[in-house]
Amino acid sequence: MPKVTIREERCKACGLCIHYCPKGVLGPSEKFNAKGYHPTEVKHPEKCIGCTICAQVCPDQVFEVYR
Amino acid sequence: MPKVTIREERCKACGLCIHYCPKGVLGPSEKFNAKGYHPTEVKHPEKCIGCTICAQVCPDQVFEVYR
Amino acid sequence: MSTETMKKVYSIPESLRNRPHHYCPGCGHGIVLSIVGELVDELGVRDRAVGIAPVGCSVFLYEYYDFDCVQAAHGRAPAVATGLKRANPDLFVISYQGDGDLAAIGTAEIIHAANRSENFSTIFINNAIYGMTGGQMAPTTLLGQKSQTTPYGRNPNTDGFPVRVCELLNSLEGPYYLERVCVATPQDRVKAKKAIKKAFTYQLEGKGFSLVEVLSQCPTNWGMSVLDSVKWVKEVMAQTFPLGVFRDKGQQK
Amino acid sequence: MSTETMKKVYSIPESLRNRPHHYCPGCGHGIVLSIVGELVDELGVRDRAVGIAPVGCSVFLYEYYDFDCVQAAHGRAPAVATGLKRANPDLFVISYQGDGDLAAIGTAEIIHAANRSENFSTIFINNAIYGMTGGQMAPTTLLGQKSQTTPYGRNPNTDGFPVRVCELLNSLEGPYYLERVCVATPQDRVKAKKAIKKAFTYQLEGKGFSLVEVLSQCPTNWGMSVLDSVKWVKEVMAQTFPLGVFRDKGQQK
Amino acid sequence: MGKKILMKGNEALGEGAMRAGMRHYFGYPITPQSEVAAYLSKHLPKRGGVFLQAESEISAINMVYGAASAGRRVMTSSSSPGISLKMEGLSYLVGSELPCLIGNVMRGGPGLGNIAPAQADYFQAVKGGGHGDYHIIVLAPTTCQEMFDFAVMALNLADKYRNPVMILSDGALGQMMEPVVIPDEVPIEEYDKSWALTGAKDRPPNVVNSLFLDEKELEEHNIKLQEKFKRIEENEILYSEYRTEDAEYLFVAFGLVSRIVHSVVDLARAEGIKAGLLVPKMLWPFPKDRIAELAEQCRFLMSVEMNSGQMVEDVRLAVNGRRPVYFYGRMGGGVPAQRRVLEELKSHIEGGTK
Amino acid sequence: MGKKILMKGNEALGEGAMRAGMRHYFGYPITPQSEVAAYLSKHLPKRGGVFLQAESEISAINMVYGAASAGRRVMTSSSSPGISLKMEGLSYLVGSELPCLIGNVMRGGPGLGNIAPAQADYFQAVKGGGHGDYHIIVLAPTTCQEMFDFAVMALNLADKYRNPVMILSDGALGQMMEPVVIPDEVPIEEYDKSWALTGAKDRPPNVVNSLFLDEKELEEHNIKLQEKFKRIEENEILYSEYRTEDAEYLFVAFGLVSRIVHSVVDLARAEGIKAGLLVPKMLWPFPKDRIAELAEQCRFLMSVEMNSGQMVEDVRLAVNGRRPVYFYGRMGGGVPAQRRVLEELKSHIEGGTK
Amino acid sequence: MADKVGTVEFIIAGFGGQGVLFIGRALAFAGLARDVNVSFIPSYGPEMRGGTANCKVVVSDGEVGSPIVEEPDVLIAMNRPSLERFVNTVKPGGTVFVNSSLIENEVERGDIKAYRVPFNELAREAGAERVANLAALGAYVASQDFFTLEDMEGAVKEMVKGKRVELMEANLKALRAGYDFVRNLA
Amino acid sequence: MADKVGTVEFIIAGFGGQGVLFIGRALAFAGLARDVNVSFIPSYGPEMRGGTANCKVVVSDGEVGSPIVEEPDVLIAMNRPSLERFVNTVKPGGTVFVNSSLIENEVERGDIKAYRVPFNELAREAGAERVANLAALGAYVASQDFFTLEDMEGAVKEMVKGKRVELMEANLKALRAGYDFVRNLA
Ligand SMILES: Cc1ncc(C[n+]2csc(CCOP(=O)(O)OP(=O)(O)O)c2C)c(N)n1
Ligand SMILES: Cc1ncc(C[n+]2csc(CCOP(=O)(O)OP(=O)(O)O)c2C)c(N)n1
Ligand code: SF4
Ligand code: SF4
Ligand code: SF4
Ligand code: SF4
Ligand code: SF4
Ligand code: SF4
Ligand SMILES: [Mg+2]
Ligand SMILES: [Mg+2]
Repeated sequence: MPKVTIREERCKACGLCIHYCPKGVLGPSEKFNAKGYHPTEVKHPEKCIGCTICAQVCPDQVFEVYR
Repeated sequence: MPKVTIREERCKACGLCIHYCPKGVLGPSEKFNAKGYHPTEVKHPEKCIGCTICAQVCPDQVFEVYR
Repeated sequence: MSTETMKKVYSIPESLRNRPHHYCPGCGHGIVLSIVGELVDELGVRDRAVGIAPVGCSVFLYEYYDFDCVQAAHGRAPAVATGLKRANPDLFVISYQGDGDLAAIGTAEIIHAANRSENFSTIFINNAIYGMTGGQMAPTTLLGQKSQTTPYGRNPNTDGFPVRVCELLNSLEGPYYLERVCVATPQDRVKAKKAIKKAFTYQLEGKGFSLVEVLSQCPTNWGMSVLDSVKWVKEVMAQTFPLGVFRDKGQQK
Repeated sequence: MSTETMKKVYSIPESLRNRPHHYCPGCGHGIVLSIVGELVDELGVRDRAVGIAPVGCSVFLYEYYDFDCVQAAHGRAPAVATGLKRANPDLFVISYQGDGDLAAIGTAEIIHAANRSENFSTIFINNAIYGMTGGQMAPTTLLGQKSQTTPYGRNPNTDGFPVRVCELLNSLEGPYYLERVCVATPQDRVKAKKAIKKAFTYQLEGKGFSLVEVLSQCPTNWGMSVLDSVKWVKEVMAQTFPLGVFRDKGQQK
Repeated sequence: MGKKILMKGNEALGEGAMRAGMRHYFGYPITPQSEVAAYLSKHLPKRGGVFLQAESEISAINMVYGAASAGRRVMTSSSSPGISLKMEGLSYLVGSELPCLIGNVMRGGPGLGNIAPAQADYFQAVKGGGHGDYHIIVLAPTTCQEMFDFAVMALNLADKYRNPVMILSDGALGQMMEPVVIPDEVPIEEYDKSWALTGAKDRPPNVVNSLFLDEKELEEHNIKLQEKFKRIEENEILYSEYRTEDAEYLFVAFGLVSRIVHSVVDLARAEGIKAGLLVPKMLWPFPKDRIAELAEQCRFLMSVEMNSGQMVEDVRLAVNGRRPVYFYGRMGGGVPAQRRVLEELKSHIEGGTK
Repeated sequence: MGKKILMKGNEALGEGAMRAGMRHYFGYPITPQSEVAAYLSKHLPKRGGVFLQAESEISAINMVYGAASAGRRVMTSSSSPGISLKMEGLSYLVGSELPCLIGNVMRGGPGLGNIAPAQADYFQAVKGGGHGDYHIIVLAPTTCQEMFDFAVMALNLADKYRNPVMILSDGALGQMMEPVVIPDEVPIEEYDKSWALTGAKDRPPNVVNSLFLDEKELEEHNIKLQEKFKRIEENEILYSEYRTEDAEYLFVAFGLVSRIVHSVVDLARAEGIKAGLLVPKMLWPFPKDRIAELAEQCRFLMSVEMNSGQMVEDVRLAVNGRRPVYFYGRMGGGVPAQRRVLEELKSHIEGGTK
Repeated sequence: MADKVGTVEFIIAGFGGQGVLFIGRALAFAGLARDVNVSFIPSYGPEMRGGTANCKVVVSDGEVGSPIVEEPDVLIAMNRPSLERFVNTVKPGGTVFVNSSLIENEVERGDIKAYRVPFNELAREAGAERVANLAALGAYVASQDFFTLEDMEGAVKEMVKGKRVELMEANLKALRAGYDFVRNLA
Repeated sequence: MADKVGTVEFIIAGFGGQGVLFIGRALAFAGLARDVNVSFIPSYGPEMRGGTANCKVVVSDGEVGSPIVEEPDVLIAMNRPSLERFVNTVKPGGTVFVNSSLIENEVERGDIKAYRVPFNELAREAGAERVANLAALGAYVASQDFFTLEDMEGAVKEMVKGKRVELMEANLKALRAGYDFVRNLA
């Protein structure tokens, strides 16, 4: 099953990945990261198709994608 | 009768006036001017038609043309 | 299934250092950074690459690229690139400039490097603003756009017109390849990467000067949300700066 | 018939001082000097004219014009003109630049003044060489042309291509009027004067930026006789720099 | 009377210049002086003036050259690297005797450095960073109020002497906010501007120029300039003193640092050390006579600067060997800490006045 | 042995640099240094080098920055106004510790000035015309032979210290012809260049940079630079002396002027006046210790320069009040005449050493 | 309410977006209104963008000497790095305000007074997390007797005039919430 | 032919096109060939173009001190302004060569030796008016006994090598014509 991992300390909560993920896999977390942002988290891992779109639009190199 | 006068001390003997005068009025003088050039002189005053071409092509504002 | 047995299909490029950068949330610079890293990996040129960091929001590029780098004075990246490449033609030189850097203070340098068709690649980030200094008018600021130094909106009568860099350079004989792209959507990002790859490849083939202009969102200084900013790139900015290939000598043949 | 009773149909313009200048024999600068003087007379603007002398063979313009003048740093005439005109829009500002001045060191200044459509007139003397400094390559030097710094002829691979200024500026929105002329023959001289008159008139009408490029012989540094040099302008130079109107917003309407 | 408002130093600089009749600003963005431009882009148009963001610092200084030629009160501002780019233009301005105001809000160097406050452009400002023999008047404010007041003074002095005047401040002074009293009336001095380019109507043409190809002419021109510089040196000295009457140890410090040293003097006095402070508020001309005078009464002098030791050379030249002159400085944006300066003072007292 | 040929100073500069391994020249035309470029445009391509006429002085110095980053021996040259335009770039070069050679063939200033020889860019070269705390090594040749020799030395020193080196000459030295001995072998010193940008193959990436946003880092960087400058000051002093053994009056002069004063010393000695001459051949670091030493034996010192009095400040700082230090100078391209200098000397002797 | 303020030196520090400069400017404005001398100096960075920010404020009856505060009387630390960086510079006898919403650490010095206040929570309750800075300002006001709550309300009103008036209410609410929180500690 | 030259200082001056720098360089080349010390310094101007030009040459057995000749031993004046400008700087006992083709004035100083030679006419006879400078050089050579005519011919051949060889013959003819003219005066 395709899968993404998130290096949450790099995330700046810009929302681009959430917006462009074709499957609605991602969403903002409640907690703060060390930079003071609410980082993206994987809300629906089962939906991920490993398309790498999140990784591509992420300006902060947060994602690793596995297929 | 049309006529040109030459301020010979300004002339640098470039030859443009002589070349472009449609009537062959002008030619180089034998003598030196203060700058060390052989200035243009009026060789055939009778041929001048006062067209001002000499004055226009002269880079050194040497001519006055009368008609 | 554990990640070990899976194929990693995306991770941070090896040509980038694994450390966070200082770009604002959603900034286009960050996306282009990934693209450059991916391509240096793909083309296998990391060990002869030299990155040029300009003065602007991308001033710290040398901390993000994991290859040799030089920091250039404001606007002078094309001159520094020229010096590097002339000194050692084996180097793979990636020049990177913002719109204030390239189209204002560095106008002469980019025009003459392009005119000499110096054999390096320029990535030109057009975000219609001076990002790093806090949002002053750039040569590329749109008409009517407010900025710190056009508080009443850019007025062509006093502030001039947005400078279209691809069009300007296209009037010269020197450039080999000129294209304008953006990174507003995943599709745009694919095109942008293709364009930059072409520029890099031409350099490796010794073809001469290439420039890829990237319309790039600056949510911070545009005073917009990130999502509004990418929309604005596509819907507003691209009106003034049409996307497309302006010159590709490689295709003419 | 004595000259007293005759009509003087040509004499040195009143807007020029009656003193010899230092241009070389046959130099195009001298012819353009007459044209400017004649036009300032004809348009009656001597008492609000400000001439800008650039660095180059025309550096002493302030000694030839009989009106207010300022000497500008190399390449910066457009900036000085901008300052003058913004400070006092009633002034009639004649900027004058050589090709090294305008198209090399002053590239950024002319492009941005044109892009802001600053309301002054630029006369641009293209003689394909650095005249004053003794004949180095100019941005406009032709391919293959020898100069002090291209002893083996200008080579596009190392020295770039001749920069076509009218074409370059024509890629901007700002300029109101751009034309290229020459002063090689009496007929060309008539056209050149007409073009410069148009530029001046547009300034008086507040239309914005105009530039007239004059292909101008430099017999000294071309190492030619004066007559060969005017022939070369027409037969060789005009191949690379075609004469004509590139932009005339006044005619578009 | 006027009103008292809270302003950034950079804003006070812009406001002061406008109050003194400056209506033409040409500049290029750079931190930490951006607020000058931001402020003026907002306010100049309202007062019928021109704000123009130039394509570069070089272009800006040459626009200043043009507007000054036209006889207008004009200014530009920048910070260290941007000021370096203006060196050719500055030399031209002096050579052509054009008045104008240049603000340098100094930052850390060399090169790109950083944007922290620094004083490392002292030599550039005072000894002449451009080519040729020249001087500009250099004012060194210490408060936001002085940013305002000195802008007014600068424009007056510039016109008086037909010479550029620089306000040499730093990132901290530019960025900090303090109350500034804006007087209802600002003393604008009027000087002859018949040399300006206004069109040769009913007068012979005017020429603004720094080219004198003939060596004799250029030498005469230089002699004329040097005479002017001498006149300025005679007329225009500006400094303040603090607890110097009986000072045995004299600090010399300018700009922001002078405020730190001011506090150090109090700390020292509290410990019974008779310290005093001279603050040059004009760096060129330099208050050398007064420093020489005070040197007589002191055991030693100490220059405190945010650089590697620049003004200290002028202090040494003034003291001319009469007394030891020590130096303490921080570089790269570091600000001298009060306790550290005090220690430094004490170490020299203990070390004896070698 | 080498061969002896008649060369212009400017050509000797170019030839010397080529012999020392300089293969990359970037410059922009300006009188009176044009022959450097003319010469190199002809000869560099023959030796496999790159001659590039840049679009401006600014571009040229930044091309130098690029080529120096790549680890090459590289140079640029210009004259006064053109050098002013390089001030930002120069500060960057020092900040990034890049070696290179910069030739300034000085002309009359300020502004456009003229093209006659002058020495009015001394302060700019020696005190730092650019922003920030920095120094460059400044060599001052006096003959065409030294134009050649110092070019070699400059490129060696630049690599040794990773610092720009300037050859400060003037229009007369650049334009004059003298026999120059070109040795068959030129002493090229090799220094570590592992810092250069050659591609990060089998090593961690190299970075050439002058940005240190953090104040502490920039201060550390500056301290490192200052330590280097100190090392240079300790190791690299260069001067010559003429009839100083028993001199009661010490002239100090550099460059072309030193040759005039050399003749003055003979004139003075012929009249029984014990004059001597010290010629700094390196202006930074300055031979201050030797001058201080000689000051002890002299009644006074006199600096002769083609400017309004610049090096004299360094002489005064060296002498530190021990003896009077007088100045005689010409400006704007005027060259001091021997008789005039002698008169000046005598006037001070007669006036007493006030 | 006291008539004299003496000399009080502040350092206010936090993340880039936490509005620490606003706190500093508000103090300066309030001081100006009360006719004492003030200075405000931001640590300015190219980082418009996250990162950290701080500012230094001096309020004094006399002339302000150095505006560069080395040893503050009052530290307001909006996040953990700020607390760690500055806590040891506080003058003995000084005061620290710690944003307990984001900072778990305790203040270990015994010679200064520490207030732990959950600024983010207070702000959220007041209507918007981003006005946590106002809660901090309110907390400070409650701890001394020169500036009154009205002084600060006046300064805040002056400063947000025109722009972002929509936030005004949340601002004032948070200010008061911070004030009340500290008053209730006493 | 003498072995030693002592120290001889020259000023050579004329119009821009008269080739005065050529004379100076020829002297320097000849000096180098004879293994004495030389310096040559042109007055360089932006005027490639008419105007006046001059150069200064020092030839010496010893080191050349100042290359800037203030008081020449020898003045070669190719036109009138040059004579007027420099004649009074010539050292007592010095020599002046006056181009009598273009200069009507007499040299009024009694303490220097003056040769009036029609350089332009001599050159015209030699084949080209523009080689008048060579006639002047020849005239100088005839007036002293260090440099020989062969020295100068060697220098001239060296200098015009390659370019303008077509002028070589006229050059050498004019050199000899100037030389003969002065020798015949004696
Ligand atoms: C000579 C000089 N002038 C000005 C600056 C200040 N400065 C730093 S970045 C910048 C502009 C950046 O804008 P841009 O090039 O558009 O890049 P962005 O930050 O938008 O990516 C300026 C003007 C400088 N560092 N040096
Ligand atoms: C900053 C600076 N750089 C270089 C020069 C030297 N310089 C004087 S004129 C000139 C070029 C002139 O060429 P161009 O502009 O083509 O004018 P032309 O003489 O051909 O009419 C140069 C490079 C200078 N004076 N200032
Ligand atoms: S890989 Fe594709 S589907 Fe999976 S999270 Fe990323 S964008 Fe969504
Ligand atoms: S795109 Fe990257 S930085 Fe932006 S929210 Fe997603 S993970 Fe975070
Ligand atoms: S006016 Fe015409 S005809 Fe007469 S001389 Fe001039 S060109 Fe010839
Ligand atoms: S055109 Fe003028 S300068 Fe040329 S030869 Fe004729 S008169 Fe003389
Ligand atoms: S200011 Fe703009 S361009 Fe700069 S990092 Fe932030 S979003 Fe990007
Ligand atoms: S050098 Fe050329 S451009 Fe200059 S005056 Fe002579 S002919 Fe004219
Ligand atoms: Mg930008
Ligand atoms: Mg030209």
